[in-house]
Amino acid sequence: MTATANGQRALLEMRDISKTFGASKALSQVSLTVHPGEVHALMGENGAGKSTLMKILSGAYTADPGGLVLIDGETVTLGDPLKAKAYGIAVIYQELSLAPNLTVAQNMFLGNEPSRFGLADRAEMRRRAEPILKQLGIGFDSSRRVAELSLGERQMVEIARALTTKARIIVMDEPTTSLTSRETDRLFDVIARLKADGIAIIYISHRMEEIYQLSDRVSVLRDGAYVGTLDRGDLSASKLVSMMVGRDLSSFYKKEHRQVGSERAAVLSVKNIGDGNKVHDCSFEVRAGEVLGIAGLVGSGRTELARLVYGADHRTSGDLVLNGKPLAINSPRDALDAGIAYLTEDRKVLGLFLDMSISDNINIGVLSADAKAGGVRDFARARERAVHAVKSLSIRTAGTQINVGALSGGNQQKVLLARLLETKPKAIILDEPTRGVDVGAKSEIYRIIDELAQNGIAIVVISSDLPEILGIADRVLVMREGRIAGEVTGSAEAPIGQEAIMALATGSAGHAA
Amino acid sequence: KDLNKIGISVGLLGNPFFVATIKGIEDRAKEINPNVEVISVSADYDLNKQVSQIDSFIAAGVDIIMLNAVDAKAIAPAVKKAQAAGVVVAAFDVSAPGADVTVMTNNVKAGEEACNYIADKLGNKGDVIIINGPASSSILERVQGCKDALGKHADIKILSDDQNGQGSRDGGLAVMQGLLTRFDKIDAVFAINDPTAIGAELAAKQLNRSEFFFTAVDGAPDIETSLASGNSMIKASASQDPYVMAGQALKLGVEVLNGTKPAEPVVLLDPQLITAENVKDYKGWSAAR
Amino acid sequence: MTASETEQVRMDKLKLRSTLTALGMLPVLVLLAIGFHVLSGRFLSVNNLSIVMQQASINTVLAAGMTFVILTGGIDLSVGSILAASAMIAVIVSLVPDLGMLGIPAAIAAGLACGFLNGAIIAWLKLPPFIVTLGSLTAIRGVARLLGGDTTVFNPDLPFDFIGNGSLFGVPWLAVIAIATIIVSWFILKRTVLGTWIYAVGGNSEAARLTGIKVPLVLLFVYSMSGLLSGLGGAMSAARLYAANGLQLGQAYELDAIAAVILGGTSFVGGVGSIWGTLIGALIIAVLSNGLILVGVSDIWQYIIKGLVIIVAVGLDRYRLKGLGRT
Amino acid sequence: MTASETEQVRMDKLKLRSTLTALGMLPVLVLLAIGFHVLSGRFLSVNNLSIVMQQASINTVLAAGMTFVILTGGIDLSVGSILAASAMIAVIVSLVPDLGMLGIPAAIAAGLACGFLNGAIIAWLKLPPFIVTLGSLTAIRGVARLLGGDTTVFNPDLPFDFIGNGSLFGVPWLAVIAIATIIVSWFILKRTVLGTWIYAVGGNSEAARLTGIKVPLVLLFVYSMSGLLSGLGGAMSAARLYAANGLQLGQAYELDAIAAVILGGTSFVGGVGSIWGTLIGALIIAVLSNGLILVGVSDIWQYIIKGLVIIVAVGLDRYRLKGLGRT
Ligand SMILES: Nc1ncnc2c1ncn2[C@@H]1O[C@H](COP(=O)(O)OP(=O)(O)OP(=O)(O)O)[C@@H](O)[C@H]1O
Ligand SMILES: Nc1ncnc2c1ncn2[C@@H]1O[C@H](COP(=O)(O)OP(=O)(O)OP(=O)(O)O)[C@@H](O)[C@H]1O
Ligand SMILES: [Mg+2]
Ligand SMILES: [Mg+2]
Repeated sequence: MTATANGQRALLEMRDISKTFGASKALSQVSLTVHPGEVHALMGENGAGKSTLMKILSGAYTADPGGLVLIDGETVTLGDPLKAKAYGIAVIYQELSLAPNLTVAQNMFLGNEPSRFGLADRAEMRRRAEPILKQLGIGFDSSRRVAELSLGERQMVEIARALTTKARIIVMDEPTTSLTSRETDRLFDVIARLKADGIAIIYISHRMEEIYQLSDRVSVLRDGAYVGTLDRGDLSASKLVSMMVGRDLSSFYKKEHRQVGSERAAVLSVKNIGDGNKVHDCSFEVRAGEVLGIAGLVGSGRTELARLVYGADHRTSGDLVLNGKPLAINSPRDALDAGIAYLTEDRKVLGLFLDMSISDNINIGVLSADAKAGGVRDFARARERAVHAVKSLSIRTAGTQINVGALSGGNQQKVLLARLLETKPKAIILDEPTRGVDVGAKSEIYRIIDELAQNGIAIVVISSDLPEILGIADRVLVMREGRIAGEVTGSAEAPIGQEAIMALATGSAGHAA
Repeated sequence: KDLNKIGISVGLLGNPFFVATIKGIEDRAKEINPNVEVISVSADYDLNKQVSQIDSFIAAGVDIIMLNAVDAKAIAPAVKKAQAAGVVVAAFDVSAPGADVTVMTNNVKAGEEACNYIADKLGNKGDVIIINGPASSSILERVQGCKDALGKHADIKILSDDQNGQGSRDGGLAVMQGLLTRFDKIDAVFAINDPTAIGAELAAKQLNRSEFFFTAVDGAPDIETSLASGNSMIKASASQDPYVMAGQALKLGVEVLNGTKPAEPVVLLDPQLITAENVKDYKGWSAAR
Repeated sequence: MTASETEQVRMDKLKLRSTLTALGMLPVLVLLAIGFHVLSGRFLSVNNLSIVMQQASINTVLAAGMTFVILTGGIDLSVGSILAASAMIAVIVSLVPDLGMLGIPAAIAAGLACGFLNGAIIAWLKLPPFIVTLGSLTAIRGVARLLGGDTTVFNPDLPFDFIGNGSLFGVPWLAVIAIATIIVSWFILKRTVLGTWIYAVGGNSEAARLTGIKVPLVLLFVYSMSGLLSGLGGAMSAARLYAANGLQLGQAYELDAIAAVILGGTSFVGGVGSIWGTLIGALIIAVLSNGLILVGVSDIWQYIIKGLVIIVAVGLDRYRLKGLGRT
Repeated sequence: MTASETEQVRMDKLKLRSTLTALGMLPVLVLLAIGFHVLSGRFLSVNNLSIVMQQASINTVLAAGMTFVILTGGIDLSVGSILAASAMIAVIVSLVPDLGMLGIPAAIAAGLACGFLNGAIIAWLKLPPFIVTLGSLTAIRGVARLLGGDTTVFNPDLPFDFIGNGSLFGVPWLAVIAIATIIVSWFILKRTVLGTWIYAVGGNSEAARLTGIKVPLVLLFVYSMSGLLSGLGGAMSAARLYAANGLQLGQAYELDAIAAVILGGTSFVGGVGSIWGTLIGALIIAVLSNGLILVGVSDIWQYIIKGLVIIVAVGLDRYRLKGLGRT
């Protein structure tokens, strides 16, 4: 088999697939054809229905009646995950679906355990896990519990799991959202190898450069409907974007590198902070109107550092100073009161109240400030805030009283951002602010970040997406093994370079400019 | 007035004792009116529940409430309420203040007889344990009667009287296991009812202790077998007759319903001490009558 | 269909669903009531309905407190014991000459204190609610017995007995208190900031902490509330019975209270549920107990039927919601 | 420190922590035992320890079943009722001439059937375990009473009474059965694929479903297992008491069983816990009951002390783990 897709018999064909959730239609009559040995990218805005389509393929959802799925030209009924698995379909889910209480190895082989007479064969399990972990360059031990891993590390486990079975079709639903370039490169190597073996890969991502780099063909969904498919040769940013959005969109990282220099006072200074465990002796400053990027490899301790500053975890050393005044921050409440806000990287687990309405999710941080006498809620004000936020952040929703759980990932992210902005912070820390967010929303988030900076707010952005950091940050700190390995600054003439950051992050250079 | 509907509320229905009382009531009632409807419920020793049941009985339009009060004092207002609604209240086994009639075992006497037996057998000298139970009036009276009887003898020492065997086999077993470990020498044990005694006896057998014997109160079917077997450590039980007791309460209640005030509003039935010797003549609770 | 039409239909459907969810088990309650009336001919009399309301009232009050707790994902097993201890205190204080009316506030204060203690241990020492309240279930039961020297305390001239046996415009006082409790709870849960926090803590307690909600204070509040309402239940019970008994009173009440909450559609994991559902749940339990007696079902079969009805009721509820999409 | 040294230290800490977690409440158990011995001078005799083991045995068996259920994030309130019904069946069957020994398998089969029913409703109709097993707690209690015509059934010549009162090489048979149950449970949970699935369902049931694990079958298994072990508990209880009573037997046993599981460190949300912890939890409960009698504490104070000790024990456990970092 060759890697070229054209003129070959389709491995997978999905025809006229529809799916309704309660009252809303997530997919209507979508079709998709995938050939062996191709990387077929699936694109579309947040909520376009990509994940839903893939979940139908994996048997997690059942499609509405009427559609057809063919594998090797034969009609199959999927309907439950086990059947899909039997047809050789493996999925890396967007919402990580690991059992946090089990080990890495157990998760990799869950439902598929090497066993003899029903007895789990742990040695065999480990033996089979090792090469896969090595192939992906995973450094942690397969006997570690998933609960102890960082988000990025969990994503690697999820990827590793898809490689344990002999799959013919591997679906990767935004596999790189928490990965930095090093891990991403490893993944791409693996994808190339899989491709060579004739395995079809359906790849979903909002990162354009990945799409260019990987895909043989790109199919686009919009509002639950199929828009069209482009061949590799026809790919262009403007074409893709207009297919996805239905209108043109100017480029994303549009930002003048304003050097907010020493002339402005530091808003937030962090001195020698540490938790005695994963973060050691970190110091930095952010000035008003400055965007400070923090880069580093997966598990380098960026999230932990942010949580320490925010008071979410207990710190064993270090001081915080805001606008020249020392702060005693021991809880998120203290931080918020002082004017420091934090956007979590794990919106489902640590951010959202999935059973509450969009309005309540946006307002939860300012309820007591808005409250009338006796702690009675001001619903009019809440509605006002919610409606305004939905409009100004372009959150796509049927209304503000809908449960936030029914929104697509990108829109959930905007809801979280809206919550944060309602508290009117002086300094904000954004941990992976565009994780799983589509191009349109991404550019809106960048616009918002820019606007905030112009309003004199000090901003820290943690991101695993290097081009993103390079695009929006004025200055970049690089973390390695829980310490700040160095700082990279640039200017309009000599912008910050990717190589300098990577050198610091991997420790392959002593100091970089 | 006719007897059409009877409501019975007892402390705990699963107890064979109360099953016998209900049988007694039903049999006597059927003699008066074969079509009588009898509703029997268990209050599970919950006063709130019993008061609710009495309310429901009133709403259901019963003629007589046969009441085994969960609490001998506190049931008074509920009794008053029922009477105000024109319902006759006949209490059995436990007194209920204000009830039209009450028929019950003389529990003090039961305790006395069981413990007099102990004193006699020990020659008025020795160490005795009382296994207590849930603090209801009948149990308090039994313990009181026992202490009265034993108190007459200066040489009888009560080692323990504050452990709760829950009035059940497993409760008696568990408590006795502890007590046996705690005391190296015991001469006799008084258990507040038969299941407790049987449970406690099991504990003694298991630990190979046989230097003492048991007495109890009730005369339940399982103790009959035990006494009859001849090798039981339970020597005597002051028996009650639930079937007769409840039946008599009903008959008196019906008389009140028909307008005759009873001569004695409270009838105390004397217990009968059954022992290995006289058990063959004993008519048990479940005997057909 | 145009987009705005679709939108309209969708909103209508959403409304319908949330109404149905809020209605919850009401259809089951109505069915039970009608069934019992047909079978007994007496169920739907004014007199009997007032009895049912009375019988439901104490459990309703306990279940309201339990709703707060379960909404945060916790549980309070100690309500029955707190009720017993508070009832003891109510009667004991009522025996003090001239100050008898103080029995009610004393009972409520005692309940609040117990609840506060539960809450403090759970919120600050971060111990699992099940174990903490199981411990206090046992310990407070002991205290309740100690209070009365292990016997029944009794006051035939209880100064506040009207609460237990009187009525207000024909509605029993007990029922009035229960309804007032439900309305106050509804107000707290749905109209105040604290209420939203309670839902937030139940929905995702770590996220709540990160948004600056003082989770320990919220927990302290819900357990205190549950304790306070158990204390109120104790006062109600004392007023109804003119007496209290530390050992027997309130045994296994926690199960009935929890059953009312869960029957009412509140989720065990927290974050989802409504107080009206709890009211309906408590009424279903009371209707079952009263109706089965009216119909003359024997005690044994009452157990069996009650158990099955509870399961079937929840089953029906699920089935009803299913046609309306994912919950 | 070099990176590899740090790594080494971390691994050591991790190991220490997991050992301590597995040990769980053992220190508390030891402390209690020593305390009671000092106070009574009799606690640590061979004889008394054998009594404690006996007293712990039935609860251990129930708690083992409960561990399976709670590990999946569920709960089984019906264990006490199932125990009562099975004990009734054990005694009734034991009265059949010549076939008396069949009482044991009959009891186990009856328990299994009840558990299977619970499991079927929970797994396939997807109803909340709390309500389903609360319903069956009530309904099966009714059935248990029905079985014996609402009285105590007894058999002084129980053919399998050696189980309840005999011993094997000095260890009471009851204890042998309990230990065997624990070992089998440990084996299932830790050595078989099914065990991993049970943990996975408790940890993240949606993830488990997506990997193709048949979640309903796993649930069916755990509730059946809990039912089966309750049936075994019923047979043990019958063998111990030579009798059974449908109403009184097993009342509130579910609370003791759950307490043992939670004391043993198994988390209520599922997915975390070990069967050894459960054993220790059950032993703590038994030691408390026995020790307080030995010391001669009155019934009332037994309540109070038991309640407090349970809370303090869990508190100590938390405190002990805390120094060792985030969980
Ligand atoms: N479980 C659900 N219940 C109700 N609606 C849902 C559910 N899952 C998805 N939807 C809706 O279906 C639509 C498609 O969602 P889907 O998750 O497939 O989007 P997506 O293209 O993967 O978006 P993203 O890029 O943000 O991941 C959205 O409008 C979403 O709100
Ligand atoms: N709950 C936890 N328990 C134990 N270790 C943890 C936990 N969370 C994170 N870690 C470890 O702490 C280290 C730093 O994690 P952190 O989340 O701060 O990294 P990060 O730089 O934000 O990485 P990522 O991009 O993967 O989010 C990692 O090695 C991770 O394995
Ligand atoms: Mg998606
Ligand atoms: Mg991170």
